[in-house]
Amino acid sequence: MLDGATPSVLDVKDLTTTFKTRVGAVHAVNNVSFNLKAGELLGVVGESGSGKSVTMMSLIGLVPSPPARVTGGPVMFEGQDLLTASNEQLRKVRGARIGFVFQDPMTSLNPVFSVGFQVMEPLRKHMGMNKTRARARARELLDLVGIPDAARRLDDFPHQFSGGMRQRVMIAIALACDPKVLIADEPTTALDVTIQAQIIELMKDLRDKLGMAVIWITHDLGVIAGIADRVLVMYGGQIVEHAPVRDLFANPRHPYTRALLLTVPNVRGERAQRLRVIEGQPPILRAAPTACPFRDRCEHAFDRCSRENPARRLVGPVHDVACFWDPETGASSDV
Amino acid sequence: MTDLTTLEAETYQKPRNQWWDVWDQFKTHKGAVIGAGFFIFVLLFVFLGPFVWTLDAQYIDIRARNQGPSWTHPMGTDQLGRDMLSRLMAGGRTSVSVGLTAMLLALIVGTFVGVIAGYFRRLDGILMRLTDLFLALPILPLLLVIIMLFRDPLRASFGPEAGIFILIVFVIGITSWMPTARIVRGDVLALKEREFVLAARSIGTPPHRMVTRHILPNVLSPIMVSATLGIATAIITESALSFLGLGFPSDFPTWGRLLFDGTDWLQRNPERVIWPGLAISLTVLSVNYIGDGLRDALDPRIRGR
Amino acid sequence: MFDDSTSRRKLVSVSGLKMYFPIRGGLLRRHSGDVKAVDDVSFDIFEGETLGVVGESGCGKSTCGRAVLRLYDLTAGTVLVDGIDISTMGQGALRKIRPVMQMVFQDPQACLNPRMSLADIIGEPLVEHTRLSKADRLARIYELMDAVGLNRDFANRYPHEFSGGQRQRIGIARALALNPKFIVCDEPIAALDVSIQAQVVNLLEDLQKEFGLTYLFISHDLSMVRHIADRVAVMYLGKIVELAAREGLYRDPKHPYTQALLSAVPEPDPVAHDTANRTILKGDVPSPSNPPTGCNFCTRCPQAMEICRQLDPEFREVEPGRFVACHLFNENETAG
Amino acid sequence: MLTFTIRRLLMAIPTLLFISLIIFLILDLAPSDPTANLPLTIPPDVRADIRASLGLDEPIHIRFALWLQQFFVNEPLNLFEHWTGWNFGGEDRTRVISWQTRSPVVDIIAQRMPQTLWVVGTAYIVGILIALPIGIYSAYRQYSIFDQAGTFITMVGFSIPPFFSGVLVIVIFAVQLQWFPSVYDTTHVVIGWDSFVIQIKQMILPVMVLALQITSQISRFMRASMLDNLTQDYVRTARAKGLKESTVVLVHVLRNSMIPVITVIALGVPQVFGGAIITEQVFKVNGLGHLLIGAIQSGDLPTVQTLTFIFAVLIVLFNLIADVLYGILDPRIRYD
Amino acid sequence: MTLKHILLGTAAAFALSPAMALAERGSDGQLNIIYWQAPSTLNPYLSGGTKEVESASLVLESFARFDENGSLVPFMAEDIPTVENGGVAEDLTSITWTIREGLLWSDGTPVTAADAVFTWEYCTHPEGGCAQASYFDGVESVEAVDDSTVTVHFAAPKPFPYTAFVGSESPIIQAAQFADCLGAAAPECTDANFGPIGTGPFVVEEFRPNDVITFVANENYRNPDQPAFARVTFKGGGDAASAARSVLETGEFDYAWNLQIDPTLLLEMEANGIGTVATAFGTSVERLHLNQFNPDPALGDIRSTQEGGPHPFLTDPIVGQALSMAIDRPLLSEIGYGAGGQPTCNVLPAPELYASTANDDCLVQDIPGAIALLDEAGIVDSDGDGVREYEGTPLRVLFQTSTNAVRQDAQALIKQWWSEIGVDAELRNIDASVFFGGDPSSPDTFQKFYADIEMYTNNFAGVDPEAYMANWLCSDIPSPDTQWQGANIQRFCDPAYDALVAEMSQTAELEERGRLAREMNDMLMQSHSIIPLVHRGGVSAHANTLGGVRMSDWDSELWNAAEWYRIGE
Repeated sequence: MLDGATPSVLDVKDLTTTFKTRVGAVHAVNNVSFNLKAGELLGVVGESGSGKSVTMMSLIGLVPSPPARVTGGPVMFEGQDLLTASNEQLRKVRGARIGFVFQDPMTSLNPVFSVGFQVMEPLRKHMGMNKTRARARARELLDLVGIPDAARRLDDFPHQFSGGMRQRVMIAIALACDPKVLIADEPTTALDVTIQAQIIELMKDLRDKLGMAVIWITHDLGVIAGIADRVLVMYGGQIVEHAPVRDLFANPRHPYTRALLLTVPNVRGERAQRLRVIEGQPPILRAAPTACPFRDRCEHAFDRCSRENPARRLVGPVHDVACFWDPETGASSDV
Repeated sequence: MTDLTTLEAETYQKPRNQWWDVWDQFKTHKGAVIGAGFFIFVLLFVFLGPFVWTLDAQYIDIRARNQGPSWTHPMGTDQLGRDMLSRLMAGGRTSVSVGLTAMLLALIVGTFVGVIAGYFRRLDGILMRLTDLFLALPILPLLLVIIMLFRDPLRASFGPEAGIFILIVFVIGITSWMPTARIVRGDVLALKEREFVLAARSIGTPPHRMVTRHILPNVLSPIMVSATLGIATAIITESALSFLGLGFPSDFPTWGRLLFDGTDWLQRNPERVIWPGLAISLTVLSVNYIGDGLRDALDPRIRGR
Repeated sequence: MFDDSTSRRKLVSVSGLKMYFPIRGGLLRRHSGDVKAVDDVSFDIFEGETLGVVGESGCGKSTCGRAVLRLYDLTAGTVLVDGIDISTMGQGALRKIRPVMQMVFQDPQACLNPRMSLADIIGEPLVEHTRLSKADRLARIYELMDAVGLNRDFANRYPHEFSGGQRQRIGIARALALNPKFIVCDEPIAALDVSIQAQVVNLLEDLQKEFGLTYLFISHDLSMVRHIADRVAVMYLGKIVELAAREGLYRDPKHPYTQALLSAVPEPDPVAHDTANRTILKGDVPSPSNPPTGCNFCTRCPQAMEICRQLDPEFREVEPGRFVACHLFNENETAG
Repeated sequence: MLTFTIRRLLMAIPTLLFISLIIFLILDLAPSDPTANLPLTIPPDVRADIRASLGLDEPIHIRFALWLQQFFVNEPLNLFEHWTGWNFGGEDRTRVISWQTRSPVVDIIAQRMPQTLWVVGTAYIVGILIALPIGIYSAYRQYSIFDQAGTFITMVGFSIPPFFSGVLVIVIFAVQLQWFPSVYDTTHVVIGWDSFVIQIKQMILPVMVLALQITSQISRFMRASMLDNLTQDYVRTARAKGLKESTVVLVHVLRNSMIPVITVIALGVPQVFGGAIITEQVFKVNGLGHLLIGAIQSGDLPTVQTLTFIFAVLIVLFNLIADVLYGILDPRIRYD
Repeated sequence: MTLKHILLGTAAAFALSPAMALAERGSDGQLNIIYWQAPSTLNPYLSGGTKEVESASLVLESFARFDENGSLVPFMAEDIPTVENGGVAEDLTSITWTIREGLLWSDGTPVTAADAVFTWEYCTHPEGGCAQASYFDGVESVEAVDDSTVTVHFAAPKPFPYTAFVGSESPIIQAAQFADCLGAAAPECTDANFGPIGTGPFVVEEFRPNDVITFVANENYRNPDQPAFARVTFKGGGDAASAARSVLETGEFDYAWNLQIDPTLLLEMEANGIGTVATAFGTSVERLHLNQFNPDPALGDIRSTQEGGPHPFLTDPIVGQALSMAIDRPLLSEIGYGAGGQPTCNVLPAPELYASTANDDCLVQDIPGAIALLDEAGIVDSDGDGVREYEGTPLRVLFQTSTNAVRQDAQALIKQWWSEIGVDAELRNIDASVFFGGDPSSPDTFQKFYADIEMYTNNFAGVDPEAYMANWLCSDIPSPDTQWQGANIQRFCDPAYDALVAEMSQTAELEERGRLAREMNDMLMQSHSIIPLVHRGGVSAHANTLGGVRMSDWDSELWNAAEWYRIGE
C-alpha cells in the first residue's frame, strides 16, 4: 500500500518513559522506535499496560512529569525534536499539528462546557479565529464528523450526546486545526459494535478526505485488520513486532502476536471448542528490561530469553520482530 | 496463575490482621508519624505530666500572682498565683478528653444520620429536614434548656465533674453532627450506586450488614476529615461554654478557658495565651495529620501504592 | 417449545418480564412516564446450558439479568427459578433462595469492596448463609480460590492489588461460594484484556462442567457469546428481537438487527475486511423512555416497512426453537 | 428546573412551620427571663407587672399563634405598605415587638443588617477570594512546600478562636501601631472617598479575623475538589488541544471543581446573616449576631424567635439555592 | 451623713460647678462615651436597667439628683424642699416641688406641673409595666397646685420623701409626647421611647437600640453655656476589657463605664497616661448568702423552702462565723476590685450615718481562729477525709454565683481558704440571665437558691435604706407560693428583726433611723447567715482631656454631663 519512498511525518527513536511511584519506578516504555508516513494509518496493538498509550502521550508531552520521565529520542516532527522542544513549542504542535482522540468519550469531554465551546477552543487558540468564525468552523466540523443538526447541537452539553456522538465530537476537536497526524487512542473501545462500525467508517472517510496520517491504538485485532496499513505490536513497553497489516495477519512472527490471534474467537468461520489461552499476566516493569518481557508466558521461551532482551530484527522488507525464535524453522537463535 | 500444582498447602500465609498493613502504611506518612508522636506526647503530658510536675493546678499562691516564667513556675502563674504548667496539664486533660469524646459522639450521630438518610431513600427527606432543624436551632437557649433539664440528674448520678463532662460532651455532640451527616449522606448516595453494593445484595446481605460492611468502611475518609475539624471545634466550643457559665466549675481549667482567661493579659503576660494557644493549635494540627495518615492507611488502594 | 424440552429441565423460566423505572415529574412528582428498560421479555433457561444475551449498551440486557435475580422489584411478569416463583417474594424469603442463584459482575474493579480483603470478599456469602466455623470457612475460601486459580497467598490482599482478570476470578469465586445452580454473568469479560478474556471464559466453561452450572451470559461481544452460549437471545431496546440456538443464529441471522450486529463485528482478517459487504446502521438507539411506535427497531432498520412503524411485531417462533420479532416473518413469510 | 424549585419551595413551608414550632417550644423552656437584667432594687411585684405587660402570662399556644400571625401576616403587609405607600387600613395591626427595646423586631433587624453584611459579608467574600487561590495552588502542587505550609496555616487558623485572634490584632494594630480603630462605628456613613477609606479602615481588623476562619475551611474544600478533578480524563483532552496550563487549570479544572465548592459556599451564607457573634462582640460591630446574643441573654423571646426563624428560612433557602446552583453549574444535573 | 449634710452639700456643689465650665455651648465638639452594655431604650420607665437609665439621664431629668456625696442637687426644681423650708409637710405626708422658672423642654415648650402629674399617671398605670413603679410606692396622688408647683401626697407619713421625681430613675417625661402612650400602649410608642423629649443638656439625634445613640446639645438647655459638647456618641456593646482599652490605650473614647476587669490590668492601662480611672462608692455590697433552709436535691420540690426544713449546718452561727473568719476580705477586694472595692463587714456600708462599726473584726483574716472556733464547737473532721462533720454531716457546700471573671476568681480563693478550715466547696457559676432571671421554672435562679451558698451584689437606690433593710423580713422569704419572689434570699427569719423594720417605718428622725438601721445590720451580721465581702464602687475611666467628671454612685454616673468639658491639648 505504501512504499518506502513515502516521507515520514513522524520519526521516533529510542523513546523511553519511566514513572516514579511510591513503591519504585515503572518502566512503561522502553526504547521504542518507529516512524509514521504521510497519510498512512498505523495501527498499534497491545494489551493494557503494554505501553502503547504512554508511548504516544510521551511523544507530545502529555504524560504528567513528574512522576513520568521521558528520555531518548529524538522524536522528529516537522523538523523539530519534540522531546527537546519547549512547552510553548509543544503546545503549538498539540491540538494544531497533532490531534488526539481518547478512549472514553464519556470522560474525555469536559462535562460543564458546551460542545461548541470545546470544539472552538483549539480554533481560537491555534488559528486565532474570532468567535463568529470559530463557531462557523465548529459547525462545519460537526457536520464533517456526521453529527446531524450540527448548528443546533453546538450549544448542547456532552451529556446530551450518545457515546458515539461524543466520540464524533472528540474527532471533530482533534481535526479542528487540520492536523498532520491524528493519534486515536482506543477510539472505539467504549462503543457498541454498530457504533464502532460507524466510527471506523468515518475515520476511513476522513483520512481519505483530509489526508492526515493516523496512529490508531487498539487492543482489538479485528479493528486493526479492517483499518490499518501498518501495525506495531507492543508488549511490555516495547515493540515486539512490526509489519504491514496483511503480512502480520498472514504471517505473524512473534509468539505473542501468534497467541493473540489465536485467543480471539470469531463470529464467522469455525467455532473453536476451546479458546486458546495465554497464561499468566502481563509484566509490570520495575526495572529497565534485560530480558524478553514475554518470556514467562511464551511457549517457545528458552534460556537466552531470560538473559537477553531480543532486539528487533528484520524478517521481511518492512516486517521486523523482537524474538529469538523463528516460527518457520522452529529454531531458536541461541548463542 | 491457574497453575494450581505449584501451590503447597503450607506455603500460603494465613490471613494477617489488616491492622498491621494499616500500620505499615501509616508509618510511611511522615506528617502522620510526627503528628502521632506529638499527639502521644500531648497525651503523656496531660495524663502523666501531673505525676511528674506535682504542683496542684487549683492551688492558689496569692503572693506569686502574675509571675513570668521561672524555675518554680516554668510557664509563670496566673492572676491568682496558680501554676500555669500544672494548669496547662490539667486543662489539657479536660480539653483532650472533651475534644475526643465530643468529636466521637458527633461523628457517631452524624454518620448514623448520614448513612441512614443516604441508604434508606424513604428516610432521606425527613432526616435532612431534621438536619436543617438542628442547624437552625439557636444554640444558646438550647444549651440553657439542656443544662436546666439534665444538670442535676447527671450531677446526682455521676458526681459534679463527671456529670458536667457528660453534659458538655452531649451538648457539643448534638450541636455539631450536622456537617458530618450531610457529607456522609452524599457519599453514601454515591456508594449505593456502586456495583459492589449490588453484588452484596445479590448475595442476600441484609441492610444492616450492608451498611456496616460495605458502606461505612468506604465513607471513612470524609469522616476522618470531619473528625479532625471536630476536635478543634469541640475544644473551642467547650471554652465558649465555660465562658457562658455553662461549662465546668470555674476553677476547673481547660485549654479553651485558659486561653480565654489569658486574653486580657495578652500584653502583660503574653505567655498566658501563647501556651494554651499553641497547645490547642498543635493538638488540632497533629490530629489533622493523623487523620490524613489514617485515611491513607485505611484505604487499601493507597496502601498498596 | 424446544424439541428436546422434554428431556431437559427448565431451571429458570421468565415470562412477560417487565422492568419499568418510573419517571416522576411536575410539581407533585407525579408519575409521568417510564423508562422501559425491559419490556415484556420471556425466555427459559435449561439446566446446564448457557443462554447468551447480546445487545448494545442500553438495550436492557443487564437490567434483565438483574431482574431475573430479583435485584429489582419487578414491574410485571414472573420468574421461576428452580421451580420457585421469586417474582413477588419478600426479601426475607428471597434471602433463603439467594444461594441458588448468583451473579458475576461486569466491572471487576467496581464490584469488589475496596476495603475488604480477598478472603473477606469470598467469605461474605459464607458468613451470610452458612454457619461454618472460622477455620472451616477459611478452608472453603481456599478451596474456592483453588477452583478459580487464585494463589492462596493472596487471601489477605485487597482488590486493587490484582489485575482485572484476577479480580474477575475473585468475583467468580464469590459467586461459587454457596454452590449455586444458576449464575448470571453480566458482561464478565467486557473490562478485560483480550488475552485475559480467554482465561476467564475458559474458567467459566470449566466450572460449568465441574459443577453443572447454568449460565445466563450477558455480553455485547458477539464472538465471545458465540463461543460460550448454547442459545442466544438478541435484545434491542428492552425487547428480545431474536432467540435461537447458537449455530442457527450466527449462520443465518433472521432479524435485520441481528444481521446488522453480526455484520458490524470486525473480523481479525484484513482480507475478509476488504471483501466484506457490511451493513452499517444509521443513527443511535432511541431512548427507552420514549421508544418509537411500532417496531422498536424501525428507526434504524434498513428493511423497515410501513407496518413496522405502526405495529409492534409479535415475538413468535418461526422455526422450531427459533423466535423472531419482525414483520418480515409474518404469516406469509417473505424473508428478505 | 423551575418545577423542581417550586416543588422544593412548597416543601419548605411545612418544614419551616415545624422548625418554628420547635424553636418556640425550646425558647419557652429556656430559663432566661426578660426581667433578668433589671437591677435587683426593682421589687418582685414590679417585675411581675412588667412580665404581665409583655404578655408573658399568656399560654404558649396563644403566643405561638399570635407570633405566627404577626410574623407571616402583619409584618409582610407592613413591609408592603412601607414599600408601596399604599395603606390597607391596618393601623392597629400588632407587629412583633421586642420585649427588650419595645420596638418592632423587624425594624431593628433591618437596622442591624447593614453592618453585618458589611463586615461579615465582606469577610466571607475576602475569605473565599483568598481561599480559592490557595486551594487551587495547593492542589496543583500537591505535597509541595506551599501545600504543606498552607495546610499548617489553615489548621492554625481553624483552631484559634476569634476571642483570641480578635484581641491579638487589636493589640497589634490598634494599640501598638495605631493603624486601625478597635471599635467599629456603626453610624459611619460612606459619602465620599475619605469616608470610604475610614469605612475600610474600621472594617479591616474584624474582616481579617473572620476571613482567617473562612479561608481555613473553604481552602480545604477547594483543594480536595481540585485534586479530584485534576486526574480526570478531560484534563488530558484539554492539554492535548495545546491549551496553556493556566487555561487548563483555571478554565477546565476550576469550573468543575467549583461545583461542590459553590455548594459549600452557598450553604455557608446563612452563617453570614447569623453574624459572627464573638467577632462582632470583640470589635463592637453590633450586627445581627450581637442582636441575637443580646436578645438571648435578656430573654427577649420575640427577637430570638424572629431572628432564629429568619435564620431557618435562610438555611432552607440556601439549601435550595445550593441545589439550584448545582444544577446550573453542572449541566449533567437536571431536576426534571 | 444627715439630711442636713445632704442639703449643705448641695449648695457647695452648685457653687463650684459653674466655675469649671467657662466655654460656651457646643464649643468643645464631640464627646465619645462607651458603655459595654448597650441601652435598649431611652425610656427608663420601660426598662430599669442601669444602661438605659444612665443614657436617658443625658436627656431626661428629675426635680433633683444626688451628687457624688449623696447630696441632693436641684435640677428641674428651684430648690430642695425640706421640713424647714416648708416644702415637706410637718406630718411627712406630702412634699411640694417648685419647677425652675422658665424651664423649657428641648422642643421649646415650657415644663408645667401637669407633666409631673402625667409622669406619675404614666408609671402607675396598672397595664404599663413600669419598671420604676417602686419610686411611686406610697404616693397617694400627685397634684398640680399651679403651673409650676407640684405636690406629692403620701398615703402615710414618709420619713424620706425624696423618691418620686428624684434621681435619674424617676425622671419627668413630657405629657404632650407620651399622652397616647399610657398603659398597654406604652411599649408601642417607639418614637417616643427612643427619642424622649427632655430638659437635659442633650437631645437625641438618632437612637439605635442596643447599639449606639447620638445626641446633640439641647438648644433650650437652662444654662446657656452648657453643655460644652456639641455632640455625644454613646456607643454600646463589647466587653469591659475592650471598653477600658478604647479609653485608656487607644484613646478612641472619652468615657467608659463599669470596668469590671482585673485591677492590675486597669492600673497598667492607666499607666499609659491617656486616661484616668475613677471610682465612686454607693451602697453595693458583694456578699455571701448562707442558705438557712435545706437545699438537698433529695428533697425535690421542697428544697430550700420552709417545708424542706432548716439547713443541716449553716443555721449554726458558729459555722457562718468560721466561714467568714477564713476569708481575707482586703485581698479579695484588692485583686478583684482594686480601687473600686473596700473590704466590708456590713451589708449596709453606706451612707455613713447607717454604717455600723460593730463588726469590723472580720476585716482581718483569721484562719487559726476559725479552726479553733470550729474545734471548740466540736465540729471536727472525724473520718479523716479533710472535711469536718457537723453532727455527722460533712461540711460540703455547693457555692454558686453568676458567671463573671472576678466572681470566679473570688470563688476560687474562698474555696481554698475554706478548705484550709476543713470545709469543702463545690463551685458553680450560672449565666447571669438565668441566675438573675427569676424564671420560676429554672432551678438556677438566685431566688430559688438550690445551693448552700451563693454570692452576688445587691444595693439600694438613693440614700435611704428603709426598703433595703426590709428585705430580710420573714414574710419576704421566697417560696413556691409566691413564685419564688421575695428578697430574703438567705431565708433569714427573726421576729425581733421584723419588729425593728416596723419601727423604722414609723420613725422620721434621722439619727434614730440610723441607729435602727445599724442595729438591723448588726443583727444580720451576728446571725452569720450573710457574709458581706466587699463594698463595691463603680469604676469608670475617662480620658485625661475630659474635664468636669464627678462620678456618683448614688445617681447616674452621667448626672452632671452638662458640666463636662474638653481640657485643651
